[in-house]
Amino acid sequence: MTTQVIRRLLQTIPTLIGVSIVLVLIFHLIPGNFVDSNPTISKERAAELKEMYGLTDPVHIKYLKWAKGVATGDLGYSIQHKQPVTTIIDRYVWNSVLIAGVVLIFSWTIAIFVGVFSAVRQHSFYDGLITFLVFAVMSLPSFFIGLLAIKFFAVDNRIFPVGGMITTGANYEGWAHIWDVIEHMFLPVIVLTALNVGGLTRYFRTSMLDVIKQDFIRTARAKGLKERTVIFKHALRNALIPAITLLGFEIPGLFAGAMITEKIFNWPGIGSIFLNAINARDYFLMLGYTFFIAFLTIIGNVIADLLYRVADPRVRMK
Amino acid sequence: MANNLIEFRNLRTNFYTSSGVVKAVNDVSFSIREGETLCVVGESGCGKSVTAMSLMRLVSPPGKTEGGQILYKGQDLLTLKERDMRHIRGNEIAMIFQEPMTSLNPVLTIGDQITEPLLIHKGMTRKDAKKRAIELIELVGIPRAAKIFDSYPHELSGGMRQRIMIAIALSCDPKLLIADEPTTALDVTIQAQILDLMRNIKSEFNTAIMMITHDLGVVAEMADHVVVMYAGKVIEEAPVHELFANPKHPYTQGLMRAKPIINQRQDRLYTIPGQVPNPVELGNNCYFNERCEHCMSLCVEKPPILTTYENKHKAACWLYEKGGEVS
Amino acid sequence: MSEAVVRSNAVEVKPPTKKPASPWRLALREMRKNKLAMAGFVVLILMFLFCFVGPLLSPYSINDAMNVRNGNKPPSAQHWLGTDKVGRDVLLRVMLAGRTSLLVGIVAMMVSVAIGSTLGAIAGYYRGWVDTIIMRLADIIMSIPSLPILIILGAALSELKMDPANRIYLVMFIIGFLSWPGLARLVRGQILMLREQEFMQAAEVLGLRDRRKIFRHLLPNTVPIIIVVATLSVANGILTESVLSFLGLGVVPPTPSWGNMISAANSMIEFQKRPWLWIPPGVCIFITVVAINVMGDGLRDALDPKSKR
Amino acid sequence: MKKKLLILLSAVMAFSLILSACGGGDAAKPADPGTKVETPAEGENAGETPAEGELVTEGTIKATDPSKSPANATARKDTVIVGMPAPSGVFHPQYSEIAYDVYVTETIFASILQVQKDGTYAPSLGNYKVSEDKKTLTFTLEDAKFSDGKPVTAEDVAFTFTLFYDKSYDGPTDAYAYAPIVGAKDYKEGKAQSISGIKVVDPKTLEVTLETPSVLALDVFGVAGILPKHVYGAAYKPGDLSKMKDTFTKPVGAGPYKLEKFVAGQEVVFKANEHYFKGAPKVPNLIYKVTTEETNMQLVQTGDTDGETNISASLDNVEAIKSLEFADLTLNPTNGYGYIGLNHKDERFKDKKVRQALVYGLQRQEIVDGVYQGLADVVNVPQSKVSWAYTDEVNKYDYDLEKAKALLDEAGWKEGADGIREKDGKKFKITFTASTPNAVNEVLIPIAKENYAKLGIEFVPDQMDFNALQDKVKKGDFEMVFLAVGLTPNPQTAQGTLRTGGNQNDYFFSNARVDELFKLANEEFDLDKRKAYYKEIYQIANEEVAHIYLYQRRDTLTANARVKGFDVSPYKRFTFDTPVIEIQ
Repeated sequence: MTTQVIRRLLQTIPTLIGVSIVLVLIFHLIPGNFVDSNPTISKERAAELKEMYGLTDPVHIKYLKWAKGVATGDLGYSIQHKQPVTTIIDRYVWNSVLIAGVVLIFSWTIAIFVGVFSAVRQHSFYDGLITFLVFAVMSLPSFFIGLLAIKFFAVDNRIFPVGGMITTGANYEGWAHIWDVIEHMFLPVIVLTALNVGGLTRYFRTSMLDVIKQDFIRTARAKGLKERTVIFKHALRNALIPAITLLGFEIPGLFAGAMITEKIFNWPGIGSIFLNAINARDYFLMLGYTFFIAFLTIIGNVIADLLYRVADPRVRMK
Repeated sequence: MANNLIEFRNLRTNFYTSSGVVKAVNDVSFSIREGETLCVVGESGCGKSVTAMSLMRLVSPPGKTEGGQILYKGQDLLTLKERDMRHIRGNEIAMIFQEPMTSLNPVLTIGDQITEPLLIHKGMTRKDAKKRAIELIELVGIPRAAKIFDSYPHELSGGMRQRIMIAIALSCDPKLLIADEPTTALDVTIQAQILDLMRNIKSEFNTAIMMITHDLGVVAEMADHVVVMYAGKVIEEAPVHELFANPKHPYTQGLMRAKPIINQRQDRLYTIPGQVPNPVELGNNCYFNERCEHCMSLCVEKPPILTTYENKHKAACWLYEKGGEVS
Repeated sequence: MSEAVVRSNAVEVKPPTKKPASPWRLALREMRKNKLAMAGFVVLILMFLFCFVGPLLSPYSINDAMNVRNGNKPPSAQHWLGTDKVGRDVLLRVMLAGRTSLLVGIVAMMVSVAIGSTLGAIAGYYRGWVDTIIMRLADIIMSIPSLPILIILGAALSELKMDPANRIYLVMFIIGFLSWPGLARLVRGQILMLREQEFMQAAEVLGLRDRRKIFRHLLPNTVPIIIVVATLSVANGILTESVLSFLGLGVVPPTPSWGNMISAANSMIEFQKRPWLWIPPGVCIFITVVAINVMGDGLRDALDPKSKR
Repeated sequence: MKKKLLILLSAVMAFSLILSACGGGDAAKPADPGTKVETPAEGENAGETPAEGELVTEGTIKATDPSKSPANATARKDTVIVGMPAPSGVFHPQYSEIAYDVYVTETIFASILQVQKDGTYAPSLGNYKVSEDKKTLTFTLEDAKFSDGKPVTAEDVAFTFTLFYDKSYDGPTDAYAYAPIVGAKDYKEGKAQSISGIKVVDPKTLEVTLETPSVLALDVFGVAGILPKHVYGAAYKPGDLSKMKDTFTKPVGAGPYKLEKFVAGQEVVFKANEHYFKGAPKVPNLIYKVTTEETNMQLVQTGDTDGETNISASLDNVEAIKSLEFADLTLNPTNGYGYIGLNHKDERFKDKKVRQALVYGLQRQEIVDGVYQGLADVVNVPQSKVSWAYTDEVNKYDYDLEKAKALLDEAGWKEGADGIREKDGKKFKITFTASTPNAVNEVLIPIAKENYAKLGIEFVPDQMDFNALQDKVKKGDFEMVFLAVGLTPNPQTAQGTLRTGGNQNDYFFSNARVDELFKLANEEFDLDKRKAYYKEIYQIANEEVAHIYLYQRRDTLTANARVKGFDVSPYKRFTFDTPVIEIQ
C-alpha cells in the first residue's frame, strides 16, 4: 500500500513540472505589468521596481527562480497585496473552500438521488422532465443565473441578502453568526449547485442504468430484498465507486465556477481575488493561484485514485 | 403422489418492444409438485426463463405478465401485494442464475450476500446469520468457509461462485429452487459437481427444483418431469423416462436427435432445419410448422392444443389429434 | 425496473430480420423515437435559420451608423426587440450574435475533435511511450483549471495584433484546444479495445500502413462516441464563450455574441429597467444549449448499443 | 499616495464599467426601418442635455424625504457604514496603492498637511515653512497623540520619511523623483545609516533639506501618514522591510479612527480614536463595507449601507438614487479626464495644423453626451475645473468642419480622387488603438469614423484588451489612442505627461517652453506665481494640441441623509470628513 501511494505520488512529479512550465510560459506572454500601471513613478523607479520583483528576468530564469521557491512552499510575492502569495491564498481560500465544500455535498447528494430516480424510472415522464430540467440549468451561463438569482431573490423579493458573507455592523456571535453566514451562502450555493448538479445527475443516471442491468441486481431482487435496498445498497454502491475518480476533477471546476459567483455575489473568496489579480497583472498571484489549483487537482486525482482502490474490492491494494 | 406446489395456469407474459409485441410466455400451464425436479427445456428465447421470472414476478419493463394465474399454496402469486411477494422471494422460492461470474455483487463480501436473506426473512441476528452462512458455505462444499465469508466474489472461481449462489438460494430453506441454466457457463467437470450438489440438496431438504436448461443431458440426469417449450408455448410435457422413451412432438424428437450420443459416431450432428420464428410475427397456427417434417395443412391453419395422452404425457401436435385429421 | 431481465430473456429473441439495417439507420430510427431529442434537433435547425437567414430579412444592417439618440428604446414596431445603448436594433444583433456564438461553438468543437481524436487514436494505437507522452500532456491540460487559463490566454494572446473581428477565431481555438483531452481519453480507450479485435488482425495481415489502419479502420469505429462528445462540446463552447465575454475576454464588441450582449446589461438597474437587452440573448443561449444537449443525449442513447431497448 | 486615484482610474478603464446609458426624454424620432439612422446635423452644438429639464450634473442633490430611510439604517444609532469596493488589506500609508486601501489608511493615519476642496494644502497635524533658497522645508507639529496615547514627535516624522528612501521600499511613491533629499542616495545604497537631509530639530520640529527645490516634495511629506516609531520601529530594518509587511493589518496612527477589525473581502471596522487631536469623532463606530458595482445601489436602498462611494455616475443611477428620496447624492467632476493621445513622432501629427484640424473636426460634445448623457463636460485643458490652477482662457475648439478642412489644406493634405486626403503620395489613414470592451470607444469610434470621413481621413479602429493597449502605448507603437488619466491635487504632476521625456509622456510631446515652465513651477511655493505658470502650460497644451482633450465625467458619493457632514470634492475625499460626520 505504502509503495503504491509513493509510486503514485512520484508519478505526479512530471505532470507538476509540465504544468508549471506551461503556466510560466503562458504567463510570460501576458502583456502589461503591475508596475507600469502606476502612472506617478519615474521610469527609473519603474525599472528599479521591476528588477526588485524579478519581472525583467528572461523566462527561463523566471521559471527557475519561481520553481525553486515553489519547491520550498513559496509561491512568490503578490505585488498588489505586498504579501507572499501563500498568505493571500490562505486569507481568502477558506471562504471559497466553504462554498465549494457545501456545493460539493449538495450537488453530489442531489445528483445521486435525482440520477438514481431518473435511472430507475428510465423513459418515464419523470425521467423526461428531470432530463429537461437538468439540461435547463446547465444551459445558462453562470453569471447570468447569478444575476437572475440576485434580481429575483435579493432585489425583487428580499428573501436572501444581496451579497457578501456577513451582515455588516450586526456583530453577531456564535450561532447567530453562523446562521448569518449560512443566510449569505444560500444564493451562491444554490447557483453553483444548480450549475454543478446537471452533469453529475447525467453521470449518475447513466452509471445507474449500467449497473441496474447487471445480473447481480436480479440476484438481489430474487432474494426478496426491498427495491430500496436493491437500489441503494446493491446498485448505488457499484455506481458510486467509479464516481470517486470524478472527485479529483471536481476541484478545478468548483473553483473556476466560484470565480464567477464570487464576483457576482461579492463572496470574499480567492476567485474574485484572482480575477482582480489578472486585471492588475499581479504576476505571481496569478501564477501562484493557478498553480495551486492545478496542484490541488493533481493531488485530488491521486487521492481519488487511491480512494478508488480502497473502495473497489476488485482493485483493492493488499 | 405429492401435492402441487406451484401451478401455472394460462400464464401470459408479453414484451412490448420497439418492433412489436412479443408473446414471450403464451398461455402456459403446468405444475410442479413438492419435492419434484421439473426441467423446462427449449431453445434460447422460447420463454423458459421468462416463465421463471414471471413466477418470481421479476419480469421488468417492457415485459408484463398480463394473464393467467400462478398458484402457490393455493394463492395466486400474481395478485399478491408486492410486500408479501417479497417475503416469498428468496425465502420460499429461491433462484439461481446462469452467469455465476456476474450474478454476485462485486463490491459486497460473500458473507454480506449470504446473510442478507437470513436477516430479512428469518430475522436472525448478525451473529446467528454469520454462523448459518458459514454452515451454508460448508454445505455447498467449499472448504475454509470462514475465510470465504470475508472474501469478495472476484476472488472466487466460477464454480465456487455458483456454489455460493446456491448457498444464498438455500439459506432460507426454500420450498422451490429455480435454477436457470445453472451449469451452462461452467466447465464440464464443475457442471457435474454442481449438479451433484443440487441432487444432494434435493434429497436432503426435499426441495422442489425447477430447472431451466437446454441441455438434454442435464435433463436426463436431474429431472423427474420435463416440460418442453417452443416459442412461448408448452408443446410437450411428460415424466422424464416417458419423454426420453417416447418423444411425441416433432420438435422434441428433433432435440433428442440433435443430442450427441456417447460411443456412437456420427458424421454430422442432426440439426433441426430452419430458424425460430420471429416472435413478433407469430400467426394463429402451430409455431413449429415451418420447420416441421410432418407439417400438414392443418398445422398452418390452427394452433394445436396441449392434450393429455397416456402415462401423464401431454403434447400439442396435430399429429396425435384425431380432430386434426378430421378437419 | 431494470432492463437486465429483458436483455437476458426477451432480447435473446432475434431481432426482426426484415432488412439488414445499417447501424446508422438503426440509430436514426432510435433517434426518431426519442421525441425530446427530435424536438431539440428541430429547434436547432430553426435557430440556425433564425441566425443565418434572419439578418437578411432585417431592414437594418450591421453597417448602420450608431445613433446614441435612438439608444435604449424599448421594443416597438420599428425595433421588435428595442435598441441597445448606442441605438442598434437588438433583434438584428441577437441574430448576428447567434452566428458568432454558434460558430464559436462549432469551430471550437471541430478543433477539439480534430486534436482529441487524432491524439487519442495515436496514443491508443501505438501505446508505450507515445501513449505516455500524449496522456501526460492531456493530464497537464486537464489539471490546469480551464477558466483561469482561458482568461489568461485571452489576455496573453491579445498581444497578437488581432483585429477584434478576428478575435472570435482565437476564442474558438482556445476553447477547442483546452477541451481536447477528455475526448482523447475516450478515443484512446476505444482504440485500445478495438485494436485487439479480429478485423484489425485482418488489417495487420494485409500489411496496411499505420496511418491507414488508424484513420481508415480504427477511428471510424469510434465515430459514435465522437459524435456524442462533439455535440455536447458545441453547447459547452457556447457557454464558455459567454462566460469569457462576461469577463470581457471573449468575443469583443462591436462583434456581437450572445454572451457579450447579456453582459452588456451588467448593472441591476439595467437588468430591471431594460429587460429587452438581456432576455433575448439569454433565451437564445438557453434554447440552443438545451436543444443541443437533449439532442446529444438522444444521440448517445441511439448510438450506444448498450442502451438499446 | 496621490497616485491611487490614477490607479483607480486605470482600474476603472480596465474593467470598463459599462456606464449604463439612458435615452430617457430623448426627443429624436426612431428612424424608419431600412434607412440609415441619421446622425445629428453638422454643427449642432453641444451643451444641451437631453430634454430632461433641469438635469443637475454637479453638486449635491439633497434627499427629498429623509424619513424614508430604511428602518435598519435608522436603527444604527452609533454606527455609519460606507460601501466601497474591496480594499486589499494594505493598511500602511506608504504602501497602500489601490484607492480603497488609501481610504482606510486616511481614516487611521493623520498627515502633516491635508488637501482642501480646491486641491490646495492646509495645515493639519502640523505646518511647513520653506527656506529662502527653497531647499529646506521645516515642518512643525501640533500637540497630537497616536491612538495608543503616545505623542506624535518629530522622531516619528523622521522615521516615516526615512522609510520612503529605503532600498527595499516597494510602495507606490517615487520619493526620490519628487523629493530628492540630501543624503537619500547614500542611505539607499547603504553608505549611510541615516539620511543626512532629515534633521530632527526638537520634538516638534523637523528639517528636510532637498538637493534641488521641489514643490512636489509636499506630495510626499505633506500627505504622508505619520507612523509611530515606537510601533513600527520594531519592523524596521534598513534594507529589509519585509517585516513591515506584517504590520499591514495592524495599523496604528494618529487619525480619527483606529482599526478594530479587518475581515478580508467583507468589511473594515473602525472605532473612534479618543486621542484624535482635533477631538474624538462624533460617530463611535465606522465600517467600510465591501460592495460591488452590480449591487451597491441596492445596499443603500435596503439600508445595509449609509453611504456608497462607488456608484457610477450614469443617468440611470442618478435617477435611481433620487427616487430613493432619503439619500443625498453628491456629483463631483472626476479628478481626471479622458483624451485622445496622438503620437507626436508620427510625421503627420508633427504638424500642429493637422492636430488642430483633428480637434475641430471631431464632434466631441456629441461623443461625450452620447456616453454620459450630460454627466460629463468637454474639456480643453488637462486640468480639473475645480482645481485652483484651472483656466478656461483657452481655445474651445468648437466643432467646425470648414475650419478643419482649411487647416488640412494648409498643411498640404489634399483631397484625392477617392475623397481621402493625401500628401506626398501617402493617404491619410489613422489607425486608432482602442481598448475594448469600453463604453467610450463604443460611442467614440462610430462618430469619429464618420467625422473624419467628412474630413477626408480614413479612421481605422484597432481594438484590443486594455493591458495590451497599455503595453503598446508604452512601446510607442500606436498612432492615435483613447485613454483616461487621473489627476492629483498638485498640478505639478502633469509634468509627467507634458514634459519632454516625462514618465507618462508616451506621446513624445515636446515643447521647450512647457519644460521650462514646469521647472519654474516646481521651484516655486507661492500659489499665485505657480498659477500663472500652469495657466501658460495649459494654454500651450491647448494651442499645440498636446492631446485631444475629451471629457471630464462625474464621481458620486451617495449618503443616507441621516448622516450629516459629508463635504467632499474631487480632492477632498469623504475620509477627511469622518471626524466630523454626525448621525441625526
